[in-house]
Amino acid sequence: MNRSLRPLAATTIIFIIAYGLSVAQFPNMFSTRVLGNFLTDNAFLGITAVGMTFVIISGGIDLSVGAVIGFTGVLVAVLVSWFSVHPLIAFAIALVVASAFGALMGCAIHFLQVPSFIVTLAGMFLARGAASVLTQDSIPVNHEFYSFISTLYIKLDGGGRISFIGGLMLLVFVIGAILAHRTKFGSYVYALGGNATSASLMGVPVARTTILVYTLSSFLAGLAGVVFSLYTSAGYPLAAVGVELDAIGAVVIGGTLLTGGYGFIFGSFVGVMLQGLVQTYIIFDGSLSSWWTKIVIGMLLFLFIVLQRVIFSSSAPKLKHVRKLKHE
Amino acid sequence: MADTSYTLQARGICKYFGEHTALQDIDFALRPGEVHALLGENGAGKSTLIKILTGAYHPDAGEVLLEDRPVSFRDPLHAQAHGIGTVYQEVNLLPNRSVAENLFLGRQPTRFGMVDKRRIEREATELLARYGLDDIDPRAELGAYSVAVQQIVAIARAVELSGKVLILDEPTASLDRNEVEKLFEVIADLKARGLAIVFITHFLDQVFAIADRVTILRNGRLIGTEPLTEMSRTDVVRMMLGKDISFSGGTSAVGEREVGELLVSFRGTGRTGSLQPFSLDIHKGEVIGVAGLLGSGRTEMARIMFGIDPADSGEIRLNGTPVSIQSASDAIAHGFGFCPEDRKADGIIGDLSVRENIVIALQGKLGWFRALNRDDQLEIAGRFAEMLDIRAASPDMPIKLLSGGNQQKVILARWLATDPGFLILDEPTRGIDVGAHAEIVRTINRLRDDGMALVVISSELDEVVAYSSRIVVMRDRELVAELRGENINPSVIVQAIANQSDEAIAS
Amino acid sequence: MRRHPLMRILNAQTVALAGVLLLNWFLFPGFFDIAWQDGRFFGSLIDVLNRGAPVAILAVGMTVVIATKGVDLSVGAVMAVAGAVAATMVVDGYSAFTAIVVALAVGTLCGVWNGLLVALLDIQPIIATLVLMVAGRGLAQLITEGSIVTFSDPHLIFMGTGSFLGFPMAAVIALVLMIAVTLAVRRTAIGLFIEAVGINRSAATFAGIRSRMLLISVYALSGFCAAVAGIIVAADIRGADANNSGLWLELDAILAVVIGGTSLLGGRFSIPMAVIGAIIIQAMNTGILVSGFPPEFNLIVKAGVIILILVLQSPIAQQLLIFSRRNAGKRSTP
Amino acid sequence: AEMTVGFSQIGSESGWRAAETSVTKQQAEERGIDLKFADAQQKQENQIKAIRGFIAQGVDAILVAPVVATGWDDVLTEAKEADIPVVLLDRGVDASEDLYLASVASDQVKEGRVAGQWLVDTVGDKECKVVELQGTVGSTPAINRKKGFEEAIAGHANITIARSQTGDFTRSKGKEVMEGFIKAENGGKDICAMYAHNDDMAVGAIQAMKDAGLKPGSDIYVVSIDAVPDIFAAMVAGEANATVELTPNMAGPAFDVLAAYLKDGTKPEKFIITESKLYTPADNPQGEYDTRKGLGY
Ligand SMILES: Nc1ncnc2c1ncn2[C@@H]1O[C@H](COP(=O)(O)OP(=O)(O)OP(=O)(O)O)[C@@H](O)[C@H]1O
Ligand SMILES: Nc1ncnc2c1ncn2[C@@H]1O[C@H](COP(=O)(O)OP(=O)(O)OP(=O)(O)O)[C@@H](O)[C@H]1O
Ligand SMILES: [Mg+2]
Ligand SMILES: [Mg+2]
Repeated sequence: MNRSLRPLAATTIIFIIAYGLSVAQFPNMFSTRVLGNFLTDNAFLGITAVGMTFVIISGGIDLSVGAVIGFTGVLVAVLVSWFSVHPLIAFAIALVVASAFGALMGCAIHFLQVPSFIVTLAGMFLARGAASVLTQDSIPVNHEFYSFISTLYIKLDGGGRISFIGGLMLLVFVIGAILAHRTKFGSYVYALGGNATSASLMGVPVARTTILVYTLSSFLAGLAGVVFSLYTSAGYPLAAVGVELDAIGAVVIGGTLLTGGYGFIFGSFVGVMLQGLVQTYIIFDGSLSSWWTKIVIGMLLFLFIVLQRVIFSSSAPKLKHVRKLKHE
Repeated sequence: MADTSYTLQARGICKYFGEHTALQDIDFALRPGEVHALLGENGAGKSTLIKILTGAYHPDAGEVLLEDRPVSFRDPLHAQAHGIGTVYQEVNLLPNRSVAENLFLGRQPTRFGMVDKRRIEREATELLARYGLDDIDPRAELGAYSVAVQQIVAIARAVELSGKVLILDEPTASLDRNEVEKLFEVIADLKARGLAIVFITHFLDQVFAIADRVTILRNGRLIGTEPLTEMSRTDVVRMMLGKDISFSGGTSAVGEREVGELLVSFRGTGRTGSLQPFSLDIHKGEVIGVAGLLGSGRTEMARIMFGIDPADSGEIRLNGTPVSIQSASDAIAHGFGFCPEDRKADGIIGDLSVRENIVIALQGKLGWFRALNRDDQLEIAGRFAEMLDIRAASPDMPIKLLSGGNQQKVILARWLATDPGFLILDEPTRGIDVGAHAEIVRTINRLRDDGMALVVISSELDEVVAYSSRIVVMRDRELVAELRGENINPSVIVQAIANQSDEAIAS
Repeated sequence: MRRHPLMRILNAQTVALAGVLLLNWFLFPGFFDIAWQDGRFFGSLIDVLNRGAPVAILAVGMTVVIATKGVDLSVGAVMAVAGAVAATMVVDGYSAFTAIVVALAVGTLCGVWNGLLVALLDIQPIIATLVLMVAGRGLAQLITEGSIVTFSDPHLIFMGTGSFLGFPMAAVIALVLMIAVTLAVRRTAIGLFIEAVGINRSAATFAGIRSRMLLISVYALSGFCAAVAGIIVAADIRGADANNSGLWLELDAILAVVIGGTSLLGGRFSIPMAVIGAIIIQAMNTGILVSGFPPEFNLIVKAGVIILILVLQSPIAQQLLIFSRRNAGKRSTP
Repeated sequence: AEMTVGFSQIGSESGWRAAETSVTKQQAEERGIDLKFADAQQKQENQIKAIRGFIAQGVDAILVAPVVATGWDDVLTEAKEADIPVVLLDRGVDASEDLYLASVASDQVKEGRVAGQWLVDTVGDKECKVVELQGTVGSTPAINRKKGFEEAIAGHANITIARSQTGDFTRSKGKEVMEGFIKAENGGKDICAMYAHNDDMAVGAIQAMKDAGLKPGSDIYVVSIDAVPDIFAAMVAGEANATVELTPNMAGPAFDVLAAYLKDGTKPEKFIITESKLYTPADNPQGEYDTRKGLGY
């Protein structure tokens, strides 16, 4: 098996085992309802994680995604509720604004040579600030289009459903995977994360790729904002605080290296699902106090990373020695 | 007309790095269908000139002409688009991607907008076969292969990209003879197709084997461009150094001389999965040469000796008492030193100054609290810079800005500063100019005469023969033979490496 | 290259600090007023020092961590833990001294834990410290059971609100810590080793530096600094607020380090500059407070100032600066 | 039969919140209810997940303390479809009323109004410059408590809000912001009253006043909301003037409603508004302090 597939396999196995153990304890967790909820409830996180995966593979990080989700949600709500713009047009506007914002951050990262951590931190402040300047209150969106979207779902046996936004997330993962693993852009992103100097000497358009990566991440964060707005039928400036850390966690649990250059889009999907599983488990358990919830989440995070580490290091790069010289 | 028309030409190029003049008024011209050797000492400015020709740097003065038209390349990509393929001195590939992708990145064939992976892999296999790399899996990560393989991949990539010009900056530094021969076949083929080829190396034999003309730089200035037919080796060296050096210096085999008392002995030392247990005694005043093919496990043996990968079997005795070497710092505490082979990854600490790079191992030995002050550091750095003729504009300059050869000398200086009893050198002369090469060989001899025990790994057999008191041969991660006396000569070593009946040699 | 001492002081950080202070003065004319009252100095400038102290203290530890190419996201949570430990102990009747020592030890231990994950298990620092960032706050709440543990021990309170020679204790502690750590790393070889490990850990290990030990120590220092900051913050409000103490301060601390010119990619570092970075951030916060901006603009103002400083520090701006200096030099030498 | 109730709490961001959690657990225990507790760490998405989880688990009823008013329609509809009654705690939601059984909440605007009214009554016709410590920017209580207070002082031109900044509902930010206000308002001499959106900020601000050599409670009036123990301690010391109670016992009435409904389908009153009682030093602050101390604040 390809070495870089190992962490992905590891994560998947961990997920299956963890799910199995949870079901053993709470049989109710094995239902289409819970599985459907995994998709719907984590849709915005999953979509964000796809963008984050690209950023991290390229060797960067994007701390602004949570704030961008909040901002787009508010923007959409303001446009729809205050200016009676049709939601679809509002979505388009929001996505364009979010993408432009990402492009701007990408430019700053590339041209000013400031680390992405700091640029996107400033971006986070800016987006969150802009959202609270637009409105401090939560704005409800009452539009028949929203109600229409919430009727779009596939019913599963056992009361579960695959909602529109859950399906959208799956679609984004598929497109993301194709983009990352099958296109030139994808290979440029990996190249950038491997070694930016080499990449530029090898003819990778570094500026364009960097800018596109952050544009993509912000676009997807914007899309996640739209999804969040569909999910809650509202726009709230404080929505999705800290989602950046959840997304980074999911991406890393999914086997993508924070140092860049290695990773799989599908891994992030498993990472998101694992986080959803942990939360659902805690909810089903229902006996943890606020603080124990945090401690348990921290411990599980630790456990996953260490498990992955163990599996990953047992498959550490073995140098292949090629001996071409056959002196008879 | 054909005589005056140049494929690529540089006129009056100047390049300054701050106060330092890297290139001053350089003219350089390439004819189609020629192999043009670019020679000079370490730090003469060869790599800098290449970077200017290919758009990686921009000249402070002068112009570049491609087929008699002035061009100004924005970046290497732009140069590539004009048919100039380059292999820069440090292998610049992506170890995290597959071999195939490294070969095709930036110009992958697509189908319906998707990269056509199958086709890339197929073409990569064909391409690699031409360089004798049939058993390489194009889907495997490049980083999984040795430096030599990576170097060949880099060359193959550049060759594919070069429609008009191919530039190779020290491509042969980490290749062995057969690979060099393969490379020369490819170059001859390209030359016949009318490409202009720039070839930088410190191996004069290779220059005479393949080049048509030679341009020589010294201290950033142009010394001259001459057809090679009219030059002898001595002429070339004189132009490079501005003085004569003798080649015979110390080449008479060292042979069986009086060695000092036993210093270190390895008894059944090995590491599972990495190296078969080996036994070796090293005396004071003795140089053990280590020969073997690429990947035969020489570097691994050195790493085990130095505690980077601690041994998991056997024992190590120092002056007769068993010692435990679990880490590099243990080894250093026992007076060991180790110049690693991969200078960029394991040697230099790029952003630190030359001074700090020299004193760091000594400081590591002294520990956290016995800090050398700046004056001590400058004194030590100055002493070794002079001793090894390290050319740096200032001891406070970051080492990453030094030329490759000078970086190598700094690493050597680092270890000499710790005053080691036992020094391991892994490919110490790789990428070193003739002058410095002789200097390093002399230094090895001197250290041995001063009573130091050395283990020197080198792929250059002539060199190994020149300073070794004994030679051990590695094959398949196992120490297979030990050569002494008259067996220390290149042909016997080659036989031993090539798996002739071991007994015959070992006798 | 030797530069005029005046030029050396004139770097992006000091220019930015002066700029922010002047802007504050412009928005609030009384900004530079300092009065002597109740045996201590009193004024906005003093507030900046006092309020900036926790982040400055965090930045001291964060700088060395970042210099090793790491990052410590857990400092905010460790602050909460240390504050909770100190507060519950004095409430349980232990002396302030014991409480402080135990809290510092617990903080250092948290740092050691991070260091072990990074150095021994080779987990990437962001993730390794994310574990404690999440779980640490939970631990702190476990200790306080979610409530604010209020105390009235005068010695412990003195750590946060006392004054020394008229200056706020917190600022004095920050200053002492900054000087002590700077001397400790610069007068020994530790600073050199930290930089070496940050730039090229493999080469540093080959050169005989015990990089694992060093990494663990560095994270331990960061944990210790976080504990100091946590005690100060708790002492300041006479209570351990496990829920909010140090919340998001890790970002401010990282920001301070970066504003101070230390690269997130490791290597060369400067602790005093990071402390100046912390003061810049606080000057900005205090400026927003006294200027009377509506609070919803806080984040935007903050982002604006960060962007400004980053642009000032960026290689492009530096080149322009060098260029203009060189031109000025040319003119002066005919 | 034992009843299982799922409780989706916002988090544990303040002492009041911790008290609400512990009072809820205590109330459940008294009634023999099996309480499934889920902490959402201030995130609405986590609350929605929790409610969905409770539904999947098949609990008998659900309590939610919603982090924000909007965005509950879908998940409440799901609960309704699953025949699980939902009671809202602590604040209302912007959803159709038939989606939940009842709401037990305080009137946050009224809380602000009560605080404002106290100030109006206290200062009379004197000129009074007020500084306001807001809660977290954008949070519902911050918005409502500001609104209520402004309503109460509207029409009293002598009372003006001179400065208003966010103290994030925390003690240390409250202190820091107050320090800034004091500097900006002539060493605090121009400030007549301080209104804080919660007691924690007020406690911090009191310390800032004392550090600046001012006497909180007399130089500057201190009025705030929540009625946590520490503000009564301050009242005992004469450093705080008024607080408006927000009871942590929202679960008690909610359980009563649920029990009645599950027994025989009794439709309860939709909106149960808890009392917003004003406490001043005249209301035996020491006694209040003692009774509240054990509630987990
Ligand atoms: N970016 C830079 N900044 C400052 N000085 C530099 C820089 N790059 C190269 N130099 C200096 O310019 C000189 C020429 O270096 P260059 O790498 O071209 O030498 P070279 O001839 O290729 O040597 P070698 O054979 O060792 O590779 C050296 O003295 C080097 O220190
Ligand atoms: N444990 C290791 N980790 C990383 N790289 C290694 C390790 N061991 C060996 N290498 C690298 O693998 C390559 C082959 O090493 P090995 O010791 O097997 O061969 P060698 O005989 O020294 O050949 P070479 O001439 O390539 O150095 C070298 O480039 C070496 O640096
Ligand atoms: Mg060179
Ligand atoms: Mg080797």
